[in-house]
Amino acid sequence: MTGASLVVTDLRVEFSGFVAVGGVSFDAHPGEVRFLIGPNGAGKTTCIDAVTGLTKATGSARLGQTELLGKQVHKIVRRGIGRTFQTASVFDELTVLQNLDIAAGLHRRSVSLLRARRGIDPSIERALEETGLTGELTTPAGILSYGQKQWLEIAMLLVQDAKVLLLDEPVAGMSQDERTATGELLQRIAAKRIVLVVEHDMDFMRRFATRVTVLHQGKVLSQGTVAEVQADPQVQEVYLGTADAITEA
Amino acid sequence: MDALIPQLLNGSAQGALLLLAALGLSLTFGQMGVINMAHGEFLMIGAFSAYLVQQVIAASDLSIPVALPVAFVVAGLFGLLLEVTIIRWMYRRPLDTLLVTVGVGLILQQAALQIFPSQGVPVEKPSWLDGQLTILGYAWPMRQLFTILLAAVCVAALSAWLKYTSFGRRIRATVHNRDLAETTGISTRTIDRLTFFVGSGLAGVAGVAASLIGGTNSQMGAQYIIPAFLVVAAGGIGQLKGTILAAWAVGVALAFFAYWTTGSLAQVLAFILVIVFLQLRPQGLFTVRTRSLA
Amino acid sequence: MSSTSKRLRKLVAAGATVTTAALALAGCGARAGDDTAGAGSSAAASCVDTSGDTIKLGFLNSLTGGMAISEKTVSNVLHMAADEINAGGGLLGKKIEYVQEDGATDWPTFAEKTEKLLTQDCVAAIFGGWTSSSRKAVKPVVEKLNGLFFYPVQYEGLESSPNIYYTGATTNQQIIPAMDFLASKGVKTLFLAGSDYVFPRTANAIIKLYAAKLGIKIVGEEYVPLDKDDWTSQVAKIAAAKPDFIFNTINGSSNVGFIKAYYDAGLTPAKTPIISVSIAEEEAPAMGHEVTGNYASWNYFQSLKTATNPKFIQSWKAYPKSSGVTSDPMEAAYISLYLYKALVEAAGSFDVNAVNAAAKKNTITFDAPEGKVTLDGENHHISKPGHIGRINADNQFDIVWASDKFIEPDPYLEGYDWFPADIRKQLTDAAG
Amino acid sequence: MTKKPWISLGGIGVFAVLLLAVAPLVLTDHWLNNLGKYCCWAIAAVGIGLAWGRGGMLVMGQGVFFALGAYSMAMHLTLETAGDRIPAFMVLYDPLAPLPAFWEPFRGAGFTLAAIVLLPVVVAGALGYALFKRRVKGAYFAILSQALAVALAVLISSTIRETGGDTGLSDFKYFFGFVLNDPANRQMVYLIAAGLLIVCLLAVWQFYRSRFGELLIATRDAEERVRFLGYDPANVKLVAFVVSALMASIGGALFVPIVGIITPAEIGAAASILMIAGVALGGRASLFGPALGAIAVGWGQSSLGSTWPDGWTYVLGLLFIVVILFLPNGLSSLPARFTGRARRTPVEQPTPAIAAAELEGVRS
Repeated sequence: MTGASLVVTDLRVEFSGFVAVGGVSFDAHPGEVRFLIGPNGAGKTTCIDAVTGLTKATGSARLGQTELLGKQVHKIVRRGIGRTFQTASVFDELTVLQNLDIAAGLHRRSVSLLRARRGIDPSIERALEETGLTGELTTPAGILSYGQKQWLEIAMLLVQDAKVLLLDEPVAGMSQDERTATGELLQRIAAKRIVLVVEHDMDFMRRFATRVTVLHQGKVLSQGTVAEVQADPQVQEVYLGTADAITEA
Repeated sequence: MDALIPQLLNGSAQGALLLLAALGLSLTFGQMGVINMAHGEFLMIGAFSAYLVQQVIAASDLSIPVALPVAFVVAGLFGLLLEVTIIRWMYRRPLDTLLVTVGVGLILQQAALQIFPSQGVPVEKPSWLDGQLTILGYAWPMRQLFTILLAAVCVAALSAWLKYTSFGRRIRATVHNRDLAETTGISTRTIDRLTFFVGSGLAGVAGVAASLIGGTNSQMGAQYIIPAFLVVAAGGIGQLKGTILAAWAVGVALAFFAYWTTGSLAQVLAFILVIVFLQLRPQGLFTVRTRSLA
Repeated sequence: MSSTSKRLRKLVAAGATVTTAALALAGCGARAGDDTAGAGSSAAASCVDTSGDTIKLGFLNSLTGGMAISEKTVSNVLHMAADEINAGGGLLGKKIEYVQEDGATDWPTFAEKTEKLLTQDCVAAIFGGWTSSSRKAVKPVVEKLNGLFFYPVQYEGLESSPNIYYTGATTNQQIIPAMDFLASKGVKTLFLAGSDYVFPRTANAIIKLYAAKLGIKIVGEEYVPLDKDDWTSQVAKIAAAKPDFIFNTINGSSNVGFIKAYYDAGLTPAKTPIISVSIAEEEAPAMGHEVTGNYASWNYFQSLKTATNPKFIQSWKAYPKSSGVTSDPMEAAYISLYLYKALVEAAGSFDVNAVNAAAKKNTITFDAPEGKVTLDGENHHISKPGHIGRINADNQFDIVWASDKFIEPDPYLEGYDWFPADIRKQLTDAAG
Repeated sequence: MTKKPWISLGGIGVFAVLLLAVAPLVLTDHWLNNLGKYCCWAIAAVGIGLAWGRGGMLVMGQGVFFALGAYSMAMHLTLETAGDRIPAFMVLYDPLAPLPAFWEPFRGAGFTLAAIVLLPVVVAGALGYALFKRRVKGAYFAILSQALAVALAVLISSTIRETGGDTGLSDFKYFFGFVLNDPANRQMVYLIAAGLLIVCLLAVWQFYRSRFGELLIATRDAEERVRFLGYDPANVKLVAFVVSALMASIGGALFVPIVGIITPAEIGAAASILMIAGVALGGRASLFGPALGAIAVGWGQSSLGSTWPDGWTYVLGLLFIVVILFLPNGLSSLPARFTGRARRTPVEQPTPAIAAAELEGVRS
């Protein structure tokens, strides 16, 4: 059941004549932590936006046999594609439990929404343990640390049992320890799922990536393992000029 | 269809007045995201300014040209005051701004009722606006022509100001990316204040035009705010050409509906038309598709 | 589990008790057909306090909202009249103590405040209202509580109530004289322009009936909402119809827009004059010179030469809250308080039934600024002279026509054969 | 807010006792009737609290739904009063024309009651579906809803023979067979209004503690995030909007027998905004805030509006400014502020990423 792969073919996105993504192809399989990197404006986030239905695009993005492009956002999610955002976006006024419960509600019948919650879903407990948030069950999400918010977002996707996790700069603003914890978390959950990470942080990428796709000005510059990509002279050329920007983030 | 030309011309003039009322709203809402429900009362302030100018300069031939800049400045100053005291605290809460300005509007209305004669005051039309211009057999009132001309001048001045002056460029930069604008040394506070001053000032100018068409009293502003906002929404946020086209379309629609049905039904139909249009095109007539539009 | 569900059970029990109580109370109430619905029986006994040396009266005018532009002046003139009466010894020796209420241009508020004045403040009578809608909101309340309401504005007629006195004109004292005036000028075609509410609609329905009788052709009829000023579209239709005269039943600030559009369209009093039933000395100044030369039909004008008018004008001009000019609705409001004075003096009591009984004698008169008016004890309206004035450059009216005698009030137009009897019957039936 | 739901329930109980048992004993008929009127506004306000406070939809045109209930009821009562005759106000404009066709079914009590419930559901359902699916929100939604209220008020004003026009419908003698003049019956109508207010509070209490309530807050604060969790926010908002419309309609329906008159002014722009004033004052997102705020504003209008009419307008204006500027969560947030327990609750601060995403959503 974990067999389906995410295959993106010739993805194109235009904004009023400006080509943000110009024919990008890549794929991601269960079991790997897949990275999408590139300098600012390379079109990384736009790729995710397109796959999740936020931005209109042409080309193809398939999960197994299912074409995703052209579907409504919430219907794509219901196919098992979940994402996080550059700036952690959780429901600040609600507690961690409430946040996760909403995520878990995806597959509940709508009538059950009218009842109050009783007890905690087993899937929520598992996700809490996985992300180390068990102690924060009743904390309002708004007062979580930045790293915790990112983990909460990931936990929400786990609760939903998403087949594909598209993570947009999950370690931005995190401490070194938090980065390591996040990386390990990603490796754990990637065992059964597709994990695609958009990142600026080259160090993080080097430590945890299984395979990498480098984007530059809306096109694929290079693709392969970390070592292969680092060895690519084109990548070196692009990144030398913007080395500061890469590690800063 | 002998009604075609008269209603088209008459509708254009109604549209021009709507445009004048909507222009400032388009600036403050479109550029700053602030919905100022007291905009109609700023229009009223402009009309009362015209009256006060006429108390000083009795000759109406001269007083109206003088009243236009005076109304602009007076209404603009009221707008500035509103921005400095209230709006500035609320840029992150657009819906709340809407309600706060409802309160401001209530207060201004009641103040006007108590300050000025309750029946309203006369604003005399200059004699050079007497008479009609006969176009294709329709005697077109000069005053309508004046409204259109005034609207055209305001649009031209506003777009030139936005396009060619450094202030205008800074406004556009702020609209585009507030944070970036700040880092490049633009004082967004100054820009906000100035935008609000100009937007409210334009309401004042619209008030002078309105004072030549209807009564000048405490209630006059209320009839303009909703149509003006609908015009801005239908035109597309921050889209000057959209606002112009929408105002004209609503004006002409009002004129034709009024001709075919009644004055009351015309209003209902025009509203419904805009609401249905916005349902079909929520982004308005014109829209810029970029990722970073604020 | 137990503590919460116990609490819940308690609540359910409490709820059930309350519901039962409500139903029990309801059981006492009268049902349709119980015959307790008749007036008087359900009205609470009057709580008016006549023991002291003051008597409470209620003034109910819109001091806020759209109609404040007209009603504030009426309120002020009522205050002046009360001061005058107090200076002259009061009502039956008691000083008037008035309670001013704000109708807020909101008809349900008029109803609420009427009830408040009668049951909380215990006033002996209420004076005020302007729009027909406000009067129609007050009417059921004063009838239910058997109070008194004095209404000072010309209106569309077809109404009478034992609890309302009408000191403004009914149709046969304003609209019919205006039509007679038009007929005397040889008018053949007429255009009707009005605000979209009950008075213009009803007035125009009557005008159309009478016009048919007079042989005047109605060439058009236009209505614009009360709160809308722009009349350009409609005036274009008037200009195209080229009527001999325009009958104007527009009210409020919308009238200013109408006059401006009229002037701008090149229509002139010389070729297409207007006769209005709502432009008076108060309203004309806001319209500037553009209204000059047009006509209005009223019972009272500031320019009337009667014995009592100069004193009225003088008192008003000297009054602190004065607007400077006098007008028909103001004068009618002034009459209303003096009429009440005459009524209680004739009755020797503030009791509503005694006052109504005194009125029935048809001997109540008042030397009003418009002349000596007489109260009709049956329909509670007063006799009035009909006048047509023409607006001059000072926004005063030159009187160009006057009825040969005071016109007796005839709200249901019973003396006019052109008014269909079946409509009259339906209306009187409906009014109960 | 969901931790101690039973305390809230107890609060509703206390409120119920005050309204249903204490008020009829201590208030005069006049003030009891006024309280009944405030209860009608409070019922509408409870719905506004749900839609605006919890759902983030600034419903500035609740007058539309208030009107649906009010005019349904008023037509029924008018026909009940007129009996076999055509209602008096219709006679003059066209004495020969029959009763307008859309009046006819309102003779039936059952149809009237069904209309009061179903009309707002259908209208709000269709309107909300159209608007929310097209992602019309924020200020657009607010102004469009207000424009609808204005349009409906003008339409009613201009159809004088069909609806009574600006004068409205009034002078009702009977209420489903009960004589309205009878004080006992008036008390019954009051109790019905107060009872329904309690019912609406209970309904909203259940909404707030349910999963739907949490989802609604989530949708308010980050609509796009909810979408990315696989929900269609349009459906979530639609439910809240329809419920709030239903409550406005019920409030309107009871307003008619209590106040004895309904006019377009009660449903237009000013009236719709006044309904919001109470909600803002009391606390838009709290359980009791909207109802108590609406009652307070109603009472202010009756009492302060009497003693100091000019001042009341200023007070109302200042209320909007001061409360929304300094107390966006209304008076009900005051205790929390004083006890220092106040969680920083941003009323309307979408995180930048989501804000951009939402704009993108509108634009694409």
